[in-house]
Amino acid sequence: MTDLAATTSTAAPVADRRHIARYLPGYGVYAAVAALLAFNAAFTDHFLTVGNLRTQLIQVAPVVIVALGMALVIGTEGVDLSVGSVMALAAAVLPLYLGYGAVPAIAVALVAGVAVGAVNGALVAVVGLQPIVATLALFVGGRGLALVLADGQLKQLHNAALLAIGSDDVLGVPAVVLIAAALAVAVGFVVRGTTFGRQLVAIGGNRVASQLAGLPVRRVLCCTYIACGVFAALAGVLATARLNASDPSALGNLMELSAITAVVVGGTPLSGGRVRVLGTVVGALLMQLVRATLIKHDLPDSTAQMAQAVIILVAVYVARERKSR
Amino acid sequence: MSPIAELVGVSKRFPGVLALDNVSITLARGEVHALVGENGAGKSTLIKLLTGVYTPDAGEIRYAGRPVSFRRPLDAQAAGISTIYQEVNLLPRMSVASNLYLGREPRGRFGLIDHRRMYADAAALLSQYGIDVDVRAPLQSLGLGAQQMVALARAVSVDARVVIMDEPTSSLEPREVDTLFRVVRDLRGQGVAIMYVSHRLDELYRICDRVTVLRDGRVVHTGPLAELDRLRLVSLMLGRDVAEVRRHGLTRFSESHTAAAGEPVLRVRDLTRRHVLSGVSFDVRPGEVTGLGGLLGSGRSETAKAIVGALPVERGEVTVAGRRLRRLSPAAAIRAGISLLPEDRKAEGIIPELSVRENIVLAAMPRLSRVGVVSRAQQDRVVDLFMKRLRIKAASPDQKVSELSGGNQQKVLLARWLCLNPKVLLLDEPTRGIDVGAKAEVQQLIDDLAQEGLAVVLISSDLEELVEGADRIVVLHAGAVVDELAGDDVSESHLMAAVAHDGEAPE
Amino acid sequence: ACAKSENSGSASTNGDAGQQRVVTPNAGAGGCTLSSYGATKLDLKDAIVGFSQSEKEANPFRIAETQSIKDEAARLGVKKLLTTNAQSQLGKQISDIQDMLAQGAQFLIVAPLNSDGLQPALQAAAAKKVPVLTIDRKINATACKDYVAFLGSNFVEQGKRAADALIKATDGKGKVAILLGASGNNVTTDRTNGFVNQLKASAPGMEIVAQQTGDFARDKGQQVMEQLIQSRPDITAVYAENDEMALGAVTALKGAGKNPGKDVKIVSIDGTRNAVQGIVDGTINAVIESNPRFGPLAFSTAQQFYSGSPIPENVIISDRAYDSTNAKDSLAGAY
Amino acid sequence: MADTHPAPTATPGRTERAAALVQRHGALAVLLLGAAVATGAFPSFGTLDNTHNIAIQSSFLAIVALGMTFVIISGGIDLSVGSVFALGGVLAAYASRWGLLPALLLPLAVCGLIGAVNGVLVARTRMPAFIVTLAGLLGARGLLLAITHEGSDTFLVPKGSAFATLGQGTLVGFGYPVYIALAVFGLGGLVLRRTRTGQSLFAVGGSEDAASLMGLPVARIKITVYLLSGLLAGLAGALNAARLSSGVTILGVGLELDAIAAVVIGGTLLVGGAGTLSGTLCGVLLLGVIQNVINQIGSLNSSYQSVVSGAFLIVVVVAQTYLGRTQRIR
Ligand SMILES: Nc1ncnc2c1ncn2[C@@H]1O[C@H](COP(=O)(O)OP(=O)(O)OP(=O)(O)O)[C@@H](O)[C@H]1O
Ligand SMILES: Nc1ncnc2c1ncn2[C@@H]1O[C@H](COP(=O)(O)OP(=O)(O)OP(=O)(O)O)[C@@H](O)[C@H]1O
Ligand SMILES: [Mg+2]
Ligand SMILES: [Mg+2]
Repeated sequence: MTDLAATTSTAAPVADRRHIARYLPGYGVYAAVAALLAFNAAFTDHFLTVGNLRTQLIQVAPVVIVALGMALVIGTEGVDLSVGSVMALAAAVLPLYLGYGAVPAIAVALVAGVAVGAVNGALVAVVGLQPIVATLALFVGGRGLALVLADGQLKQLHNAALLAIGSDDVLGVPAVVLIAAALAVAVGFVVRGTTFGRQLVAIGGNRVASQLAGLPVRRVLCCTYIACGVFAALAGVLATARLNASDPSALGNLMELSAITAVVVGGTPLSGGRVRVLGTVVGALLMQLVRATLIKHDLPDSTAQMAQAVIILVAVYVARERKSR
Repeated sequence: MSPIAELVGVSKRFPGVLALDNVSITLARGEVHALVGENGAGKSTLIKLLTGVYTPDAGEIRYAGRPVSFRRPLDAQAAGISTIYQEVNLLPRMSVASNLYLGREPRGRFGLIDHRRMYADAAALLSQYGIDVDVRAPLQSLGLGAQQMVALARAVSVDARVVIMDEPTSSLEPREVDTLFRVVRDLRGQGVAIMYVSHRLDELYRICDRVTVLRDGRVVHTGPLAELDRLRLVSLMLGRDVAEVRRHGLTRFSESHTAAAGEPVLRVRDLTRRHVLSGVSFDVRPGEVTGLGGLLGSGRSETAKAIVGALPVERGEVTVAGRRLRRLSPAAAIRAGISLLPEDRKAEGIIPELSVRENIVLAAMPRLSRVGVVSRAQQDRVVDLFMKRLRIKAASPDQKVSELSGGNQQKVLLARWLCLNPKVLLLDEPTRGIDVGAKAEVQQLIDDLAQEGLAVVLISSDLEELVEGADRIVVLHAGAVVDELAGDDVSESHLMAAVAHDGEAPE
Repeated sequence: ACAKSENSGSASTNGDAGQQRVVTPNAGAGGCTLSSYGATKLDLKDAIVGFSQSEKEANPFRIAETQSIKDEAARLGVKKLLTTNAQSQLGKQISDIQDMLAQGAQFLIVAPLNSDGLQPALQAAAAKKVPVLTIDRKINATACKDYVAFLGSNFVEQGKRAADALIKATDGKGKVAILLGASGNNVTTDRTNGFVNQLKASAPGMEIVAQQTGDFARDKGQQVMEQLIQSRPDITAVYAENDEMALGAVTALKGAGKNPGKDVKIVSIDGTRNAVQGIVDGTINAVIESNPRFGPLAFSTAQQFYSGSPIPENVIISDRAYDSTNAKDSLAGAY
Repeated sequence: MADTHPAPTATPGRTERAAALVQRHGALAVLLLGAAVATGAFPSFGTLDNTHNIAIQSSFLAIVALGMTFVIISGGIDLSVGSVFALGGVLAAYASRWGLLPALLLPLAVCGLIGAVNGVLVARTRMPAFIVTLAGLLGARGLLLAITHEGSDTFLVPKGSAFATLGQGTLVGFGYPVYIALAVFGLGGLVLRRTRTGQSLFAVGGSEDAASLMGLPVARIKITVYLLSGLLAGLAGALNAARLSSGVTILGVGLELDAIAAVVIGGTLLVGGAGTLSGTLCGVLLLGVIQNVINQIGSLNSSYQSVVSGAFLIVVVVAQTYLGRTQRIR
């Protein structure tokens, strides 16, 4: 998109405040989150209670997981619209295999994620489609497939082991939150410390150059989309476990937008060539808090949506790259 | 001659560097003013201040006698300053003609663009510069050299009062250079002021009236060029005394190499691609520097790209150390030990968002990491080594590569390929935009590598460099090998004759 | 292929249990007849009938609705039944209807996505003299001109009855949270108005403390409820505008250590099997039915119409109400 | 557009020219192919009625996609069109009580304003277009809900009013909106190909820096495209309201994706700098045909419908890409 040209060209004028600007995007989000927390602490009853903070973390966990995968894809100058449908797909296959027990069922669900990711990856890396259409196809078809598998039915789930993941704590922290946190750390390491991560960022930064430098462009791209698919599937599993039911029709609706928003609000440019993991997590948290605040203050949908718009803009505005000279 | 443009005590700071430090310079009507200095001396920055890309931190810019502050390049152009930037800044996907006329297309009825006329004008204009290409074709189908000529044509065809050229000849052939100079002289005749940046000293002496030497962002000399001889000029740029410079000489190629002996390590056979390459074949032996000569657009870059599989071919094979590459792809080529330093730094070279360190180790990353985990320690060793050996000027290895000066970016790329320690090294314009000092170092480096038994293929539009550097020159014309010079035939005169291909060059 | 699901009792035994019953067939002379509508007589057996569904068959209501139409058509041996699904896009529903007309549909059953905006489709039908029967949602157009008649429930009424049920469950005291349906949706509007007005009218002791949308979806319902119960622990009653959100709320309340059905009373609308089961389990207090099995009624109405007898403008069906007294027995009848 | 599509070499021969032709019209080829197959497979596909339907059904998306094409060529994206479309409809229906002109001007004014705001934010504060217009999407939807009391009231267009006829009237079988769509496409094509503004869109999309170094007014151009996109979405919404003779509140959800899909299927590059309107038009019609074919098959349950249209989408895009293959030298 437009800012691609601007951020990735030698000619782009760069300011003295460059180094600040480079980190500020991160801080922008943190500032916004802090502000929102402060606001709620002051004006929302029962906000600073353990129970409430738990709720926020639990609700944000699936978004975070999806957003992590999305951040990787965006790092390659791509985007994955199919994540919501993948969540639905995972939700749809779960009950079909729960008969074998939770673990196999979850495994199959994740495999579904791999499959979708592989298709996306192939379409983008091998056929050379533009990510947005390539993934749009599965955004449409994926949910349909999920509904076919579940023949449109929402299924109540009773498998204790599975539901436990959604509801249990590990050392006082909800399992879902732990999983999300662990993944965040893992992705952070992959991006910073592994050849795969660095190559991913390089390809996002300048694909031609990466090709000439002998990087395995196709493989990296495929793996990235597969990772994104798996993450989405996992998020679908967790959300399903939390819901005590598999609901392929509604699960993950608009997830792609939430995830992308989280990533971008977190300071990762859609133009690729950079992945900011912590920012992504905080970005997701910000959007979660916004939603919570609006609900808790019982704003009508109209006001809520407009408020959300303004807050997003403000957050990103503080976080934006300064193009000062 | 009254000054048309003036910088008075101008400074510009970037994080880590003071790019310009209290610089004053005047540009008079009808003069060709040379601006020289090492890589990173601040030339491009100075220019960008003059054209409104940057705004100065201190000092003032005077234009036509009045202090001005251009907020956008648009303002500068409106005021009559037109520029050819160091990095070709055109639109690859748009037609050659559009690139020439964007924003000022000829218009017909109802103020609608008259494409027919635009194409006609464009073709006419370019043929004046000896470029005959399909002006409807996208710019990216042209070679970098041709693109540079397009940029020139665009900049000059607006009637400007000041024309600024930042290394306009960095990938031009003697023939195009002559064309360029003809243009420059005409402009001077019309009283246009020209600021001319180049690392090719001989060019300066051919057309420049006055010279300003920058070192580390400071003006160390201004005056008529005729009063300085080459050595003096260089010593000013490098800040070493004349004697020392004389001792080193200006180019660092040793006469010839210890025997281009032994089996060829690289065998190229019958590379063919419609309209670009037709049956290119040649050998390269270890310890030998093989030059690729030819006119602009003769397909040297294409040959190089084809060898490493960056340009798909219909026919042809490449053999490295006796083993034939099954499918040609950059990755395979690198594994086999071939490295290509591509010609187009901006599009094919640097990864702007990444740091100097990462740009250097990019290709070697797998080797510098254990089980897929990058080893910072190993990286640092390599990076430090090459940043020292190539004298890369950067605030730190973690500085964004896009913030380096043109020449230093070039060095970073060179480092990227050298740290793979390859069997065969293809260098497409390796010293493009590199200052005399560094140039000598690079040439020295090429020499040493050859001595160590590396096979080098050298593409250079700088004839002197090519002749002095290469033991053997394969001459291309219109994508085919038309001649091969070896031994005493390797001389500028012979080469000139050969590339011109008996005068029937494409016009 | 080798799928193996949990042994969940998803054997939907839809006998004649849960058949629709008509309450107001005020078939006065004012009714719409074949002649007054100006359609030509035909026998359904050798007719092409088109059914335009509004939303994905991805919730029990829509599944049951489409199924019952298909079943009835098959039972009567209708020559050809075209079915389309607008996937919640009004534009698509219009195209769907036009496409079916283009394919030669002679009688149309339409489940409108929205009360307004089907004008072009109806005109197209009228132009071809094809009778249109709208089910489950009333449209703002002139009966017996733009369409023959409307079969279905009265959503405002449903809201009213839900309010009554909640008042009964809470003895008219407490703080109520409303889980709204999708914004801008007629059903949401009606069910809200019916409920709110009735509550105002007959339960001054009850206060509505929150109205937030749960988009008719279970997960949204759960998330919203989780938020609300944190900031307003004093909520004692929940009105969910469909069963899915109610079930979501149940999970949320359990998660928050509350005891749904006891210390937080829950009433919802639809009458899906899961919700009625909820009543049996004691987590939900009452459910107002919104009966989706339009097949038999729709086709019988069609036959009456073609047999020349007048059809009332509104054929309102009686929706049952489930509560602890009748839930167990009527579980089979729930869809 | 010769000047926007990479040709194989600098001096192409006849075969290249032919190839380039197919490339430029890959979407068209696929469209014709698809239509031919459908006509063969379904008797009622080729009928005049059905053609009229597809035309009128596609015309609104077409108008929105036109704006989207401009935005995408300039290297941006506009997610707000769906909500703006809906908002335009509601406003038009609301104002229709005062006659034709208000019914058109009110939505155009408001939607144009939203577009302009998007544009200013994108051009002046370097925020990503994606986020800005996402906010636009939320904002416009919120505004719509506010106007209609959370969507509880629907404004109606007076029966038989001039405005209603604008949406419902037909000429030789085709509805007026079809002609309006064609008209704006013709105009758009002229602007894009034959005006400096149009050409500078490609420049800005190709490389913002190059464009500004060439002295093009980048910011102004960007603002213009988003303004245009807003206006066109509003216009489409208004026409649609006239056709539905009411300001339906639930319209336009996901419309932005359809528009983007149409544009990209039409061969426009999402990174900007290249694209054609003819392609977009084909893209829109392709989506319409897919939809229509699914209905022709009939009796597909909604889930299968999504699967099928997803599959179709892949096939179409892959086919289009392979036809439009362009090998790059550099
Ligand atoms: N955008 C920027 N951000 C930070 N530092 C910069 C930036 N642009 C230039 N510099 C620094 O300013 C100094 C001068 O750069 P400049 O490009 O003017 O050198 P130059 O004289 O053009 O060199 P060359 O001959 O290689 O083009 C260099 O040290 C460079 O690293
Ligand atoms: N003067 C010209 N006349 C015609 N075509 C040209 C000219 N210059 C470049 N081209 C086009 O550029 C393409 C490759 O040229 P390119 O410049 O890459 O080759 P080169 O020998 O490496 O020259 P350069 O020094 O520019 O790299 C050729 O296929 C040709 O179509
Ligand atoms: Mg420079
Ligand atoms: Mg070259």
